[in-house]
Amino acid sequence: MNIAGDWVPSPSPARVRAKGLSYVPEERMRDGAIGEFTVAENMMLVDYKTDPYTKHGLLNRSAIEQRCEGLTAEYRVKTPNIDTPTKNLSGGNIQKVVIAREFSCDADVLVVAQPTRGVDIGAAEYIHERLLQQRAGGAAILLISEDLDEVMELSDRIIVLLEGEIMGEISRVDFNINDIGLLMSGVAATASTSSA
Amino acid sequence: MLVALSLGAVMLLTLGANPITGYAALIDGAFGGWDELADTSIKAMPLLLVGVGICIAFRAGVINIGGEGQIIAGAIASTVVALVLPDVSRILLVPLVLVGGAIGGGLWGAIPGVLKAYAGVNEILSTIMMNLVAAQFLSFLLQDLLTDKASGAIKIQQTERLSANADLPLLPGDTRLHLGVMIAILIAVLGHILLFRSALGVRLRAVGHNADASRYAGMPVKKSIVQALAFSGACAGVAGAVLVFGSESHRLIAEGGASGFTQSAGFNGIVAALFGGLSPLAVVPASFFFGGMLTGGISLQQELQVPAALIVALNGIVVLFVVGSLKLQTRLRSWAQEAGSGSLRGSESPPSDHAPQPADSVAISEDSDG
Amino acid sequence: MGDFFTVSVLVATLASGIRLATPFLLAGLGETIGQRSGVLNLGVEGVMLLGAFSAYYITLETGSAVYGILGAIVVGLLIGLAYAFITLIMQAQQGISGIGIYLFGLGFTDLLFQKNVGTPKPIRGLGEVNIPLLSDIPKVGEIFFQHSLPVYFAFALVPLVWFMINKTTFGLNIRAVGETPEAADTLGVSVNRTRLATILIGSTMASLAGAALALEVGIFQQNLTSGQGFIAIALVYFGAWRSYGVMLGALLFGIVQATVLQLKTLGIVEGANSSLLAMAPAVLTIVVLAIVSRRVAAPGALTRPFDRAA
Amino acid sequence: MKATSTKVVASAVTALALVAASCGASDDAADAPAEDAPAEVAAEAPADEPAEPAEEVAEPIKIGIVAPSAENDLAWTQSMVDSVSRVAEGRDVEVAVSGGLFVVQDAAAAIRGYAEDGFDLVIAHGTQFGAPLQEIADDFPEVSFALGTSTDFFGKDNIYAYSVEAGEGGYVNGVMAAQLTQSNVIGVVGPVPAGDAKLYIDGFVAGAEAQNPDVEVNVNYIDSFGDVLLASEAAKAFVESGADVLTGTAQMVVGATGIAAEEGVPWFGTQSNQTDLGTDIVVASQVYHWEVVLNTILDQIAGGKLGGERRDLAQQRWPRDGVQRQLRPRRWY
Repeated sequence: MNIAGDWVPSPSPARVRAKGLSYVPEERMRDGAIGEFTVAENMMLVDYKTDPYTKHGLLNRSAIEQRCEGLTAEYRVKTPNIDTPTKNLSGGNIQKVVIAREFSCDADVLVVAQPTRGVDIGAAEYIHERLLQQRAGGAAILLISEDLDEVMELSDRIIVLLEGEIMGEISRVDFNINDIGLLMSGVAATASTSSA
Repeated sequence: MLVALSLGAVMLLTLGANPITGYAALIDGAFGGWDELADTSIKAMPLLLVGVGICIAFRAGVINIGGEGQIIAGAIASTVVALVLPDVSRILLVPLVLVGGAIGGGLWGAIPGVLKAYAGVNEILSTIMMNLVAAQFLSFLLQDLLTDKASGAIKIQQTERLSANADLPLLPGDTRLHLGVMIAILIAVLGHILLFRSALGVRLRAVGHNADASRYAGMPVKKSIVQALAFSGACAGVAGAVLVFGSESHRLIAEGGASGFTQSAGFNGIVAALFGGLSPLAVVPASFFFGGMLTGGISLQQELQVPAALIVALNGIVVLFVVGSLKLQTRLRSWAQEAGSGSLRGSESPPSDHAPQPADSVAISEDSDG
Repeated sequence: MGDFFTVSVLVATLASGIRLATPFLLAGLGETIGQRSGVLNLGVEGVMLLGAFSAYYITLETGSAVYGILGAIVVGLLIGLAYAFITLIMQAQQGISGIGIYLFGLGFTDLLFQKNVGTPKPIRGLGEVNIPLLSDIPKVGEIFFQHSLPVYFAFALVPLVWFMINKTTFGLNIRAVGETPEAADTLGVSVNRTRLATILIGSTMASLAGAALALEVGIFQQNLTSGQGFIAIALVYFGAWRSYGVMLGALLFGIVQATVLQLKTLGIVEGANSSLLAMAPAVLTIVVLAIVSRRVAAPGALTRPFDRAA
Repeated sequence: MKATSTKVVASAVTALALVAASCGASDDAADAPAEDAPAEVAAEAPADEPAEPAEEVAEPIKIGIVAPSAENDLAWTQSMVDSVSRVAEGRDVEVAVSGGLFVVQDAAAAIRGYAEDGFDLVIAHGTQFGAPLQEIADDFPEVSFALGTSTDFFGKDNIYAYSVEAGEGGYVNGVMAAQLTQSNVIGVVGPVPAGDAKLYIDGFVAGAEAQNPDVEVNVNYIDSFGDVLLASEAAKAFVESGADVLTGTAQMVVGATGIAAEEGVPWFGTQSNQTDLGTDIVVASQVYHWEVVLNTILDQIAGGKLGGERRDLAQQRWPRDGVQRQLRPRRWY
């Protein structure tokens, strides 16, 4: 696997993350967050052992609290406090916790799967906003979504996958819902496609 | 709990003993004076140590039924340390034997950990088997290699009196209470720090709750499993060392089988850990309670001729009632919460709804961390 | 001193191995059924003790081992009901409630024995039943067809359990409930009723395993089973939740135990070394599992309580 | 083969007890050995309850017994409990028993408990209790302790070591067993090769071989004092390998006697009277009559001597290698 120009042999989540990749998984409750953990703990799930949050192997509560309070406010996570078990939050807010965590690690590459599925409109718009901010910050973002509006609104390039095969790639200037639809149905589009 | 105790009262009645005097004898025998309190603490020690280890393992999603074997491994390792270095000064040898016990138990625990992480062997199975192996190994060692040469023709299954420099010093006050109690409590505190105040603890607990999410977050799941079982075993191993060097005989004795040596602390420690809600600090009072039951049971037997086996049965009933009512408690609590009260604090929250189901052992898929 | 590799010694060893395997097998098969439906019962040891004591005590009092066995069945069902109540209705953690059952069985049988029997009083067991014709086959007959009833019963159950799990609707329900209870539930299979049935079967079989043990030995004592129930649980994993696998494991443990005994009886292995030999089945189990574990998967919903509301 | 041996037994004996007499074996004990222990048949063994505290008489001697197995195990522990209750018939004593303390540390706590409660004599009835006793005894210089079986009182003034020449009765049993066997194969089930078990079994083997050099005595130490299942399987293995007489020692032999009863194989018991384990198979039991030793110890305690010597229970003295002197078993029927 090649991440931002670095070759990662036999990639594992740990190795890939070490190379500066962040990942918002599709199944947030199963793969993204730990229901029994508090909001704060989930926000720290990736960075928990880096300075200043851990010093000499021990957690630095004040630094963690400071960061998580900040993230909670910044990402408008609706939670009584940062020590609330995450599973008590609504789906949209859990997603915000995951996104707050992943977006705050200054990753070079972001893989974001179905970020707004099952999330209310307000939260979805907010998440889109943050995604664009990340792009502005210089991160390469791979957005995986079935929501065509979302994809077309946010992306620079769209690659259509069907049953594991790349059907085609379209650049923003050529975005056209019909072409995408055709690609999705397995018909190679005529307009400006090129296989990557 | 109350139901369990009243069941115990019924059992006392059917045995022809007055339940009130029975419980009075029990409580008096367990907590009735300094000597009794000391005995209770001594009984509670191995439970506490094993229990702290169980907290670590269960929180990491690993079911450690291998406490018995890990106690034995720790006892053997610490005994070997004392046999090899009998002349080291006391101030060094006591820590050395304890560390020896921790290493012995830790390695014994790490084996099922490695087997689970890298070969997918279910840890319930491997820890049970490791118990058998340890018990037989102890029996092997005490039949010849480590037996007391002084006992001559009557070969007793025990080592020689181990170096007096390794005796756990008695605490001030005129009781049998020795340093082991302080060590056990210290380890409970360390266990608490490990689980709730350290980066490693975050990882272990994360893996215990949700191995998939932890892996996606970049955590090494396999390593965590091995570490959890190693730490768990190390705690039990210290219990083994304390049982040898804190005992009145100051030797490793296997007369009457391995369970005679471990006093079944490997199993009872699980019970204590659950009572403490898998929270090391709460295991301190829990193990003290069970230690009291055990010492009180002996005085019950002496004074009322009620077999101490009653206490074991009673412990079983208490466990059943407590685990049986956990769900009920959680529901009641969540109703109470919905009724308006605030939310729970994080890691210190009552563990019944926060602790991982110990039986939800971590499943490892092929493509986990490397 | 004698030679181990004589026909008669080998025959005796195998026969004894089969006998020793019986309690493992009975309890292990019961646990297999339970685990296939997603229920782990770590209390097998306790149930075995309760079964052993009830069989022993009733036989002692009535003079009939048949009543003893019936008593053990009733006790097994009762404990099963209690366990089902705790784990299915109260949704207690299975691993731990099993430990509770174990401690209860350990203490309670000891208590009852001390109070009601006290001194060791032997009972007459079931005696051997020679299968006509087959038992007359030289060697083979002696190994396989001169045992007490529980032995035949246990081994006959192996194909029956296999058939039940794999070829009957009930077995299908068990597997469905054990893999994905939610899906089974939506298909109209009552998860808890299925699990109740498997718990009752498993508990009764564990109780029978204890009864077989007590009747074989003809005596009861504190902790008669000395860890056999835990080994039986381990054998379920060893056998990869298949009845034939469990039988293989039970035979492994039984025959190794019998071999160690024979070697000591004949004075071939003495003292300390026999302890090393006695480790063999445990070590072997671990090694075998380390090699094959990757290829078998546990029932998906093992130890997961089912709560439709959740 | 089985059938014939059953008949032999039935006609031979049902129960009889080998009675041990005492012999002061300590170097300084000059007292005459109480040689004439009564050859009583220890059939009546009213040991179900420890002796009632004696009626209010001046200062009964308080005896506490700490033992590894149940008080009525028909073996090791019962031998002491029975003996003490026989002592209680002739003396003013108050007895308390803590049985089932196979965990050495619990036993240590019980020993200490009795000492603290003002008992005059605490009997630690188990070799393995020696280790903690050595250290406890120093804390209670005014209490007398007895430890058995042990040949060592650790140089302490307040520990009596008592042991039993179990080999002597074993020898007699062995001689009888060798006369009974027709297959010339005898099986012995032992716990661990230590203590009185080893003495008994060594004596048994010596006796059997002295009686009939062709007899093959196979011994299986099953490594456990408690595992009746192993004991039972060991007995079965013996029967299957041709043994037609069995013996064994320690509390787990009840597993073996069950097999003996089932197969109709004669059994030789030791420690306590084991007739109850099978009236039609138990040929003879060597019974430890500890009261002989106990009475001496109690006399000495009354005289102010709290310990510091070794007392052995023996049948008769004969050279310790045991083989020289033939016993005629007929005397014991």
